[in-house]
Amino acid sequence: MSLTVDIRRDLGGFDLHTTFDAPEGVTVLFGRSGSGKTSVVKSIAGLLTPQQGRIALDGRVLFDTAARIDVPVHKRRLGYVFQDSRLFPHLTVRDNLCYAARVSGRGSRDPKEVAALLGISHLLDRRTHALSGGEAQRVAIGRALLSEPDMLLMDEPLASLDGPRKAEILPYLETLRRETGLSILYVTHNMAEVARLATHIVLIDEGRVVRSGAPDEVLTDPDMVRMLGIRDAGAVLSATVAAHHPDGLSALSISAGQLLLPAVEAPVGAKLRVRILAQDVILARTRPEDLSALNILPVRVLAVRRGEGPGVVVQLQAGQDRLLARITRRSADRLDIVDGAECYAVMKSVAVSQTDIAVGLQTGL
Amino acid sequence: MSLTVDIRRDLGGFDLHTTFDAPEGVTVLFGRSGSGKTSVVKSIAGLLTPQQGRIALDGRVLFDTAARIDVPVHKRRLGYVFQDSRLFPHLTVRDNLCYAARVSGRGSRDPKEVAALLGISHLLDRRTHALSGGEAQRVAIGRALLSEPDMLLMDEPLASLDGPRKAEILPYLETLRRETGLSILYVTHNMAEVARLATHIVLIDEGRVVRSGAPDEVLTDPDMVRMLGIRDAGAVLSATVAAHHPDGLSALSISAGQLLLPAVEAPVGAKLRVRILAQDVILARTRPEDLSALNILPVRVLAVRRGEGPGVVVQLQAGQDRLLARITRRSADRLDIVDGAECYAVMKSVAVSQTDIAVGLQTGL
Amino acid sequence: ADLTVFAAASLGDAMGELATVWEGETGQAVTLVLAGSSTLARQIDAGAPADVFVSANETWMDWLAERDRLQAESRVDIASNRLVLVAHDPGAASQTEVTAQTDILAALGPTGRLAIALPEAVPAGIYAKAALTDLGLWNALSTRLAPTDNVRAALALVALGEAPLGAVYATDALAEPRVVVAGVFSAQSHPPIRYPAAVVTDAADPAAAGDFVTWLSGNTAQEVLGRYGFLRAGPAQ
Amino acid sequence: MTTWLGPEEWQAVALSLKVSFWATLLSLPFGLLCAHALARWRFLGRDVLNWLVHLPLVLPPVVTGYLLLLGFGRQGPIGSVLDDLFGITLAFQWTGAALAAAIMAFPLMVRAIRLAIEAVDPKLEEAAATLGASRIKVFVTVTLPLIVPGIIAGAVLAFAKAMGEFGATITFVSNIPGETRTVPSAIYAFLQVPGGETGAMRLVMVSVAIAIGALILSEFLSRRVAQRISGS
Amino acid sequence: MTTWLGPEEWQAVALSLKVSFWATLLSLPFGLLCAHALARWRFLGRDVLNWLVHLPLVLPPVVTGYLLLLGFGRQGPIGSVLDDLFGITLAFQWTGAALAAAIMAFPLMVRAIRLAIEAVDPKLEEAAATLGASRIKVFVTVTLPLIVPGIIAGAVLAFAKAMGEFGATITFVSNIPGETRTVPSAIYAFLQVPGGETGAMRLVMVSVAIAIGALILSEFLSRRVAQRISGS
Ligand SMILES: Nc1ncnc2c1ncn2[C@@H]1O[C@H](COP(=O)(O)OP(=O)(O)OP(=O)(O)O)[C@@H](O)[C@H]1O
Ligand SMILES: Nc1ncnc2c1ncn2[C@@H]1O[C@H](COP(=O)(O)OP(=O)(O)OP(=O)(O)O)[C@@H](O)[C@H]1O
Ligand code: MOO
Ligand SMILES: [Mg+2]
Ligand SMILES: [Mg+2]
Repeated sequence: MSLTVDIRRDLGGFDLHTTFDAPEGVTVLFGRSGSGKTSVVKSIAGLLTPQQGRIALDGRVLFDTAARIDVPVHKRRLGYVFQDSRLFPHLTVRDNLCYAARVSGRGSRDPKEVAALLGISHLLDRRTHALSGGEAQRVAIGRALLSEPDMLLMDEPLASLDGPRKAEILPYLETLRRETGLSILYVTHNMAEVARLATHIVLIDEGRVVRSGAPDEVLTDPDMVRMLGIRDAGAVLSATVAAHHPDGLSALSISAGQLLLPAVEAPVGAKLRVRILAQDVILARTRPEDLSALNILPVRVLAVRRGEGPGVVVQLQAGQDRLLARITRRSADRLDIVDGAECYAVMKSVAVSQTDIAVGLQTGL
Repeated sequence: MSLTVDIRRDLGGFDLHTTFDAPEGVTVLFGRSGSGKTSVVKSIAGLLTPQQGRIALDGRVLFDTAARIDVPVHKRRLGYVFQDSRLFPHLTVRDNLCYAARVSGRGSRDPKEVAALLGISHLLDRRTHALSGGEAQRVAIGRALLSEPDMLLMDEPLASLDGPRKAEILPYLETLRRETGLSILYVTHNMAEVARLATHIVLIDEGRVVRSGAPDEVLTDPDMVRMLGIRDAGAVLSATVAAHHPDGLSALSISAGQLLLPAVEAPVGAKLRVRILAQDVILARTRPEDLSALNILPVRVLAVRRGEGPGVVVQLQAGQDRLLARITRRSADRLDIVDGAECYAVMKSVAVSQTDIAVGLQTGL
Repeated sequence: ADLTVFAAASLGDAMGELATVWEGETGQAVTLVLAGSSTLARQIDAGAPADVFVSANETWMDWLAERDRLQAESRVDIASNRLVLVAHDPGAASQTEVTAQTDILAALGPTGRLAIALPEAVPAGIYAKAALTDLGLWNALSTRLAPTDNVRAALALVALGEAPLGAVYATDALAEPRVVVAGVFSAQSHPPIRYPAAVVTDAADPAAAGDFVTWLSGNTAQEVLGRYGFLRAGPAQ
Repeated sequence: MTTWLGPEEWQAVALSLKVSFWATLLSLPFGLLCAHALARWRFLGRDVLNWLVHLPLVLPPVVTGYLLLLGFGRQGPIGSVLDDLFGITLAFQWTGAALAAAIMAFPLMVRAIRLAIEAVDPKLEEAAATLGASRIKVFVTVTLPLIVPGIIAGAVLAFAKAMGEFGATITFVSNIPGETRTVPSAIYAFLQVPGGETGAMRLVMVSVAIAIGALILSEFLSRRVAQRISGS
Repeated sequence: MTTWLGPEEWQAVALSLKVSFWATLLSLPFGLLCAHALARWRFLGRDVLNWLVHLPLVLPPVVTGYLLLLGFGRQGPIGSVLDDLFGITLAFQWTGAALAAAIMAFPLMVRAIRLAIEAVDPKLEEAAATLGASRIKVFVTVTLPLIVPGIIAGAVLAFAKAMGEFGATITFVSNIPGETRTVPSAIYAFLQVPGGETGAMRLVMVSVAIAIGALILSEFLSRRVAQRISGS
């Protein structure tokens, strides 16, 4: 499912004017607090009516001011996970999960299985008022999943979840997407959280799209570093599982060589995507020896962006792929990192943690 | 203000039995979703009545089943930032901020200044229903701050805020604490978010405290790595600002030598705390040259914890301080990292970003 | 066939006993429907299933007659009543006639009111107004009245001592132990107080209904009515 | 008890219960519909509907009864049509008493339900719609369960009002024993005859007892529902 | 207009307005208190209070009027105390009519406000308490503003009911022109005489017009408040 959005709406002073495509896969809508993310998602779901514009899901037009089409909310078949969980207080957790099946007959997926995955099996008979913040949000995610939507709209769904729980749910979303072709529009201000899932990224600011494209373009664009925040800038590489070693490491081949990662749950030959944050990359002019870091790739400097601060962002060519590194200006000077310089990128294997691996699709890679 | 908590309450199947002290400073209450964090905070605020126990703030007893004391909520003088923002829908943002001053006369702080800091000055005349999730939470924080509490209870207050905004608010909380001596009990499942603020850490699991202590103890305890999640494990070092260099770097002396960081906003001589995540530390047997990483410290291996996975956690002695490093078992074997081994810890200066620096207090250091 | 009798509520007790006696004599059950005369008249006009109507005043009987809702020839006055002045204070007991000299104002005291049914609407009030006007007392008293929606409410005000005096039917005064008769209005001071009965046009069994109405003016019925304080009806108008 | 209250009075009590019960039950769907329309729909004539619903409250009951008599009496435009087409007669029947009670109680019922509907968070209804529930299903599966306390409140108010209704009932359907003589009409009959106060007070006590019973039941029910919804 | 409605009728209209206005206004604080107590407090006698409040709904109005007469009449235990100590007389005064109207309207007012209070999210009240607001201040600064729509609904119901109240009023304070002859009493008087219907209908129209005015005003006010709270 691919989504086309082109909407305009004046929200008392705040002017929402957003145009983007969300191709099949996981589109991450990223922007600061108050940039208009929720307003966009509400418009797509039909909960906010744009003054003008068009929204279509593949061929299916959901909204079109020109054609006077405005499909009612319940016929849009979009699963919405709200920023606040909005569970039904009069129903048990189980009945919340089964709600969509009850009202629409949709939903062949097994609620128990989804509950198990989300770690809420023991809560099924509980009322919602006694749930903790994270528990409530997990139920809300389950409820939306079980409505078997054509597309899932998730508005900061994991903000109230702890790290291990996030790490469990994200790959499930990925599996879901892979197996059912479920496309996801994922709103977040925490790029690290989902960058590895993203097949497409839309950056929004003050109601307008400032950049949109494939993650490896957007995330490795040194100009986007300020927008994303330095901690979130980084590259996404295509990789193929080459081997699984007995000491718990997996070897992945990338265009520039090989990466060693903690065991990847994918068969040899599988295609993966690996995210490497700019700040996790160290540069060396000579190949370092005797380091605990296992991954050292020969790279060539493509561009060096100097900003206001003491750091510089270095764009690197690694085989067919691009990497970003953030180092201090002092180091750049000392090591003579200039355009065209050949050097080595050092990455700790563990910096690419289990959760940063997404089993990849052709799309967006 | 230091807080003593010793409470017991049966929540229909969930047994809360929590005992801890929160000394002056910032105490971080950390635990997974559903571990009982919110229930503890509600008990302290008086919104949940323990079946048994005692809660005292310095000498002031707030609750004591033995002495039959139960100070009413509004007399506890605790500022509570809720997991859901709970703004008053009938008031403007300004009136929400001034609420405490209106009902209790407390609050000599200037609402405008707090609003400016939280980036909500332009929202002052707005009703709360039109705020975005992050905007609402900022107003809630401001409202609690302006009630001039003896202690601030914050329940995952920043989960819905974007990185840059978090990075602005956290140091403000720190300044507040330093200047007014305001103690904070901070609930989170995201240790990275506040570890640099913490002067004390309490880990809670299934309603019980499993570990509590100073951050440099708790965070560098290899046994706690599983509990914290590998991404959050790391060390907190005491440092003194040694010099500010013209290229935007500051030199900090630590007991093991010197660290170079992006410019720190503190005068030369100021004492700071610096957090170094285990996964950001690379080990080398020989001092590496020609690396973009500026910070290389000689260290001695104190302990090596091998877990199930391919990684090991290495506890290191660096001068008077302790560091944690997470490396692969393969590297540990190859480099012969065993107890007592002398080696070098390599840290990228940028791995210790601006937001990971907290201007330190004597307490907890 | 059984009979449905619409009767003014103020006749309730007496009509109840009359119904029982009639049932004993004829085996015909009587269903008594009690409400204000105006209400009953309107309902009969709207087609209520009444066989016999017994009104507490002639106005509403006339109104129905005009609309051909009654069998005119069946109409007969079955009883009459007297208007009396009642008082809460037992010391005021007197059977003397109320005259132009009777100082009702003084008896009311500085703030007391004379309880009375609505003088422009409810029969008992209309009679009382006529009597007081005839005696020349109306103008002085018109601002000192406590008009009620029915004569029983006026009686209750006196019974409770809320109003020191009231103008009510003699039958009411007789039955209420907490009031005493303080004077009797002369029959000449107001139009005659008559209780007419008639067969309703749409009566299911006009013959039986006619018999009942006739029986009401007979000796047995009159004896019962007399026990409740009603007087024999004068000559039918 | 049978000596304390005569068979006629027991008949009135039974009739009042029947009338009030049916008046409440049958007006509930209309009350729900009206309340929902007034609370959530935007349509032409909304204000007129609102006035109509409130009318019986403003008018003296006798007037309402009189208007009912004019409209629903055998000769009345609606009454005659009902009679001719459906064979339904309301005038001077207990069904008419139920109609009068229902109409008098209607504004109370509608207000209570309407307030409850207005208090339901529209965000929950939005969430239900995104899960595929049509407007009607949203109402049945989300709004309705959440307003149960309001419905109970509305029903018990209506029932209590119906138990106490007098003016419109006696004017519309008269005071026919066994058919339309409800407790208030019986009380009225008592009060119209000398010395009837004690009989009247006995009936008052019975209807108070019934009303208290209904109240206790409703409080119990709505407390249970509230607990289910918002926790003990 | 003065030819259409006589001066006596205009007097009745003015009086009804006065009586209803004061009945509503003065019962509001008590209604609020009762509603809050019933919605949020736990105390002994809560159920009894609930019954008492609902009583006027269940009883035929005449009975309520009679009981008022017994209690608040000059000779009544409360009435005589009020008279002796404060010089307040209710019997046969418009103030008594206001009392009767207030008591008859009280259950409607309390229910409406109570439903509104029960719909306020206790979490907001908790938040207010943590900010230093005592119970009373929580009520005044949070609960009260949030229940304004419910208060308006309660007030308009009470006002409408007061405008239409007849049985209890005429029984308690009789029907004294200029003092206690409200519109319903005047209508009743009209209906007692043949041909009085047209006069009655004129008065009915006036009171309907007034009630509609009150209703429009209340809808307008509560819509404005609701908008302020939950957005346009
Ligand atoms: N009905 C409205 N009236 C006025 N302003 C509004 C309205 N709805 C939203 N806004 C404003 O529009 C902007 C965008 O809001 P939105 O909720 O879409 O932001 P967001 O990107 O989801 O932020 P967050 O990450 O904090 O949830 C905000 O500044 C908000 O205050
Ligand atoms: N009233 C209650 N009845 C039953 N269980 C309850 C009640 N209140 C809380 N619980 C349960 O107690 C546990 C702790 O809840 P709490 O809200 O304190 O968790 P938390 O640590 O704040 O979680 P989160 O990070 O998800 O907000 C949860 O499993 C919750 O479901
Ligand atoms: O029964 Mo009447 O209509 O009070 O005279
Ligand atoms: Mg948002
Ligand atoms: Mg919580």
